[in-house]
Amino acid sequence: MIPVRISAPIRILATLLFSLAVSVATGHAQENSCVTCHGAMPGKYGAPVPLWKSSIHAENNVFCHECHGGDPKDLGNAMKPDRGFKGVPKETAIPETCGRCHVGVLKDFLGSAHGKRLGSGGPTCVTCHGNHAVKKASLEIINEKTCTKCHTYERARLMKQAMQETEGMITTLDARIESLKLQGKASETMEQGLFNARNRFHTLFHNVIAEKVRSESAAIKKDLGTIGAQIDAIEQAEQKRKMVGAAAIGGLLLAALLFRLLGKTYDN
Amino acid sequence: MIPVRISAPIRILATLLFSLAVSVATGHAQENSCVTCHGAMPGKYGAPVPLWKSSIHAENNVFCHECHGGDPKDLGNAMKPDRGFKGVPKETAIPETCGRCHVGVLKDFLGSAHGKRLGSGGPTCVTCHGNHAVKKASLEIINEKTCTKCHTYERARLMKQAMQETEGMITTLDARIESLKLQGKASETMEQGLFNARNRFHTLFHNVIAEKVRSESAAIKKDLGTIGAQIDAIEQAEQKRKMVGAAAIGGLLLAALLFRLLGKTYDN
Amino acid sequence: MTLVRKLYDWVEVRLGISEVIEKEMTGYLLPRTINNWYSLGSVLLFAFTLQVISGILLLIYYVPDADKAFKSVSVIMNEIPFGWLIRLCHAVGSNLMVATLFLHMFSVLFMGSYKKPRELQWVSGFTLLNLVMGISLTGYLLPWSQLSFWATTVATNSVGAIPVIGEYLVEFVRGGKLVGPPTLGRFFAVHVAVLPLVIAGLIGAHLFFLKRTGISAPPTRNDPATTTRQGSSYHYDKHEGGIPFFPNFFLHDMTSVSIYMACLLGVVFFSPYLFFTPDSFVPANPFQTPAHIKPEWYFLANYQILKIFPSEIIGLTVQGAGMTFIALLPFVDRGDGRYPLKRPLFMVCSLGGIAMFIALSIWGHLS
Amino acid sequence: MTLVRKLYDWVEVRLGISEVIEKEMTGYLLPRTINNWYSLGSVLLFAFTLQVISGILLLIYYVPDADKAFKSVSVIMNEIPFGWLIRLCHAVGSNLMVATLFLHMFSVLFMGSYKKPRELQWVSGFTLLNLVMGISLTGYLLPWSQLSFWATTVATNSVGAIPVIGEYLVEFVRGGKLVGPPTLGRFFAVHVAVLPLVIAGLIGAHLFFLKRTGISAPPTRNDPATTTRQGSSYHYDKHEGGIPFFPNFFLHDMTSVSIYMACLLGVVFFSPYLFFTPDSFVPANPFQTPAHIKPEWYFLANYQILKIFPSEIIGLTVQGAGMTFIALLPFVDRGDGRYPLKRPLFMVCSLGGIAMFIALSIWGHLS
Repeated sequence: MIPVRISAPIRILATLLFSLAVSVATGHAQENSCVTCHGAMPGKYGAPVPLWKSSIHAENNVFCHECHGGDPKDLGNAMKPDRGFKGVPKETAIPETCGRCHVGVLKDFLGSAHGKRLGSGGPTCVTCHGNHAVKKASLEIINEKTCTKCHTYERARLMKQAMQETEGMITTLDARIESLKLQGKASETMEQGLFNARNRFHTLFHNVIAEKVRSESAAIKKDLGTIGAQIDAIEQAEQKRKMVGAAAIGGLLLAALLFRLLGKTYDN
Repeated sequence: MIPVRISAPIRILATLLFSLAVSVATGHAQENSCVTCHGAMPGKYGAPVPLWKSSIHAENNVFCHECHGGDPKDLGNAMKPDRGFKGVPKETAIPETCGRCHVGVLKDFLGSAHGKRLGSGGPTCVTCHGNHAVKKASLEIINEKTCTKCHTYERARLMKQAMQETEGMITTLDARIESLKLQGKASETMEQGLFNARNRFHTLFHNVIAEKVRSESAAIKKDLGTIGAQIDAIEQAEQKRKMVGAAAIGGLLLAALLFRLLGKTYDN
Repeated sequence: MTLVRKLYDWVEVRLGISEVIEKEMTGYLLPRTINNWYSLGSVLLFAFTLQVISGILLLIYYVPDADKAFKSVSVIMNEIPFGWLIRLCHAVGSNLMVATLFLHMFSVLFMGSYKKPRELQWVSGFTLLNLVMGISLTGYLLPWSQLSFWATTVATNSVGAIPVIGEYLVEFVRGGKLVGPPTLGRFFAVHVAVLPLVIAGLIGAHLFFLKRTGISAPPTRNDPATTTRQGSSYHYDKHEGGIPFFPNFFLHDMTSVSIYMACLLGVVFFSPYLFFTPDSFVPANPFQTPAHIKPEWYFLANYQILKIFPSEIIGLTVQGAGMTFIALLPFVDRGDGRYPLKRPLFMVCSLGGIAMFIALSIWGHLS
Repeated sequence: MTLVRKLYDWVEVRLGISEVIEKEMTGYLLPRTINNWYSLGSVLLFAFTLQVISGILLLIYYVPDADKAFKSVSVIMNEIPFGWLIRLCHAVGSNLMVATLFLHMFSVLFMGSYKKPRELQWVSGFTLLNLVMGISLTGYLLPWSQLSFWATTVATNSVGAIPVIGEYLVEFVRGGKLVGPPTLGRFFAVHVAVLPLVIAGLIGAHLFFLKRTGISAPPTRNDPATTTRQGSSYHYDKHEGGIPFFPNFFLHDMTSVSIYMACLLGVVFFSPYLFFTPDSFVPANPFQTPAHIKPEWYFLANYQILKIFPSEIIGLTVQGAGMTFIALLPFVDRGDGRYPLKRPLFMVCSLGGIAMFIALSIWGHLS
């Protein structure tokens, strides 16, 4: 169920799903002139194609022109500026380019210590997420190798630790809710709760203040705990039913035995 | 069913119904300081009260202050200008005063030959409709006595004639649809058609161009004829059913007779 | 030896079907003096079957949900081919069935057929009358019209007058404090499944009692003052020398059924709205109580009784007492004679009772 | 003389109830050699009753409308007190009932009880099996889940392969070109009213045949080579010197019923999703065909037959021929002997047939 006030992440999700649906429906998934031409080129002009193909963008049918502009449907004029072609974005334009879709993240990033150094040595989106081979965001992106490109790993480690447990809880709860759902249990409110908690958690990733990450993570974990308790309650009810059921079955088998014995006495 | 694009007459109707509902619900129908004070006054200060009480405005809970302004809830300050009291509207302000509620009619009137002479000898709303004792608008308002106050009756008569038949058709169709409805027949589309035709018809009243009235009336009558034909079709189907029913009943009574006779032969 | 004959013989060898036919049809003898009132039972069986069939057809398009019920009935009446016919047959049929039940009861009453040994037939029959009135009441709600909604509100309200459990009972029946969507679900299940099953079962019992006792002979002025059966042993009324059920009385039954069906179609085609008020065609609106909500005609007497007594509980008690008296009539009226003209007290009470019922109904209708 | 005794005597005088009890209960004798397979009939009666009761309870909250059906089932499973229990009993019960019907049929098959004079029992019983499969199929659609929707689409599709009338028939069954809201209305009416009535009627006929012929004795190695009944006259199998139905065999029946009920609750409580796939908990979506839609296990053989033949019409013909053969088995297999070990050809065919049915089902499940 979609809440009445639609938050940015949901809007993005909806757009993604819609474009996915449209692409699948029209069936032109990976065919466009960018891929056709560049795929055949050697060296640096052809290199992005296989990288993109392995990316989460390709998986969700986000194509070259969505970052680089241009007209993928018109081979001859694909890269004309009057068709909106932008080429390689300047370093300072990178967050804006990604932020066209990732609206909420852009805001978080620009407000963070990272974002405030944009253009003066600070990282851009691609510094951590890579460009063409962009992967699904996960905690793995926070690692010593990446972070120490610019500064020490100490604070990043603390943040990662604070978030790791939450990430695990979300994954576990997600699986548990899914399994309840496949048993026909009413899971809408729990799903909604988890969805909200996950969104709240995701905004933490671009906010690079260790203390805030720690305190927010704690609050989110509390919410997740509530959801976990609801699932526990359902599972406990199920256990209780099993016990009552076992008693009922025992009673019936006893009755069967008694009927049988009584029957024997009559037969003789 | 309310159409998606809400036209002015419907908006007014809705407002009227809503204020009616609110007034009835809050139960303060005819009690307010205007009526309390003026009702007790002799002569011209008290005269409007009984007139208003007999009006369609009173019937629909449209009170003094809705034309004259002021605060009917505060006896001491009811007529202070800072409470919005306006007193008697100037002649040229009359259409605007009535038009605050009768939005569509104001537009029609101002565009008509009548409205264009506002302030230069032309009639205002109250010339034909009266002021305090305002009645439900009907074709009766167009009559020799009223019209000849300013000009000859000739053209007005033509217009009235052209409209009279339509008015009659609308009234008849309304009754016929209502009776179908009370028999559980699906009458939504016919009701909607009649509602549209009636609105179109009502806009004619303040447009005083005889030719337009005649041609528009003809078009409206055609629409009404279509609705009448639909009702006829339903009534004819009903007649046809009756005939089939009569045949079935006849057959059953004949069968009863035959069974009886056959039974007699066995009994003997 | 024709094919049919061959088939008959084949079945006969396996099931001894001729014995069954002899026992239930040609060898099942009825008194020679039997009259047409006796065919009302078959008419009622036919009427019930008609309700079941038309009801099943309505099930295809009817939606038992407060949002959709009224619209679905309107679709049945206006859009589904012959939907109007099926729906009217069902609605009119329920009224005619109740009327026929009254006639059936009156004939049994005046012929004294409820007397020993047929007390159980009377009790089961009277219970059936009440169940049929109950299935009519529950069916009344289903179109979810103003009439449905408010008539059900009134009807379920009176249950609340029962002391102690009344309030709880009303809430159980309605599935909530007020008539609402849960009430529709409950009434639907009771109307389409519970009551049809109970009624069918009780019809079975009623017929079983009839077949075990044998049918009564109509009373005559010359009946002996004492019944032939005073003893304490079981005896089946064979009516030796009587007419066979099949084909003789079966043809009487068919005559009556044809006339019943003609009456039903007469109303359906020529006065289809006899049992509908304009409120039947306005969707239910819990916020707008219509001015004159009346129950169906067969509940008018009960309704008026509730109204004339100062408190509902007294009204309910009077009704309960009256119903109990009628139900237990065979145990109260134990005299031997059955011929009505020889039983002045009985005649005065019965005719008086019926007149009072009619008067109360008319009063209820007009008030 | 106690009160109960007095009441019994009172009823006895009026209905001669002792005669009925004697005939149907204590004096209804069964062969001494009777075995527990014979109690499957009573188990099935019980199972059917359980389906009727749980079905009526589900009617209160279930809404047969495409917009509301799935949600209403979810409400029953999650919010209504004991709704889950009632719904699971109904869903699991339908599967166990079909399984028990198969067992009942196999026992009749191997004991040769279908033979003269009991051909009609076999035919009515086999028809009942098919009707119960039909009522399961129609009930399958009602939750309006992905599984419901697509399984019904597949099932109704195959009807279209019938020559000439096929296409018209599919449209009639679906109430439109595709499975949709009108299909739900139709299946609902058939599931809750038409088929229960037809099944109840046919159960009545099945029992009537049983009571008229008398029950068969289990065959033994020492049975005479010819049956005792070659003649052309009707004869009731009395089993003189046998055990009475009540209380003796009734207690056998109760034992079997208790065990059946224990199995039912075992699945309901310990493997409630045995007969559900994840698609049962996703609302129907006509625009998204799920990957692996399989019919219920008892239709898997039919499904596989349709799949292995190059054209649907051939598959349907093969199925029809097979079904007709089984239905008419008593008229094909007319030999006298009933003891299975003395009938090698019969044994090979029956066991082969059952093995093929199981193999096809497994193949259908895995493919």
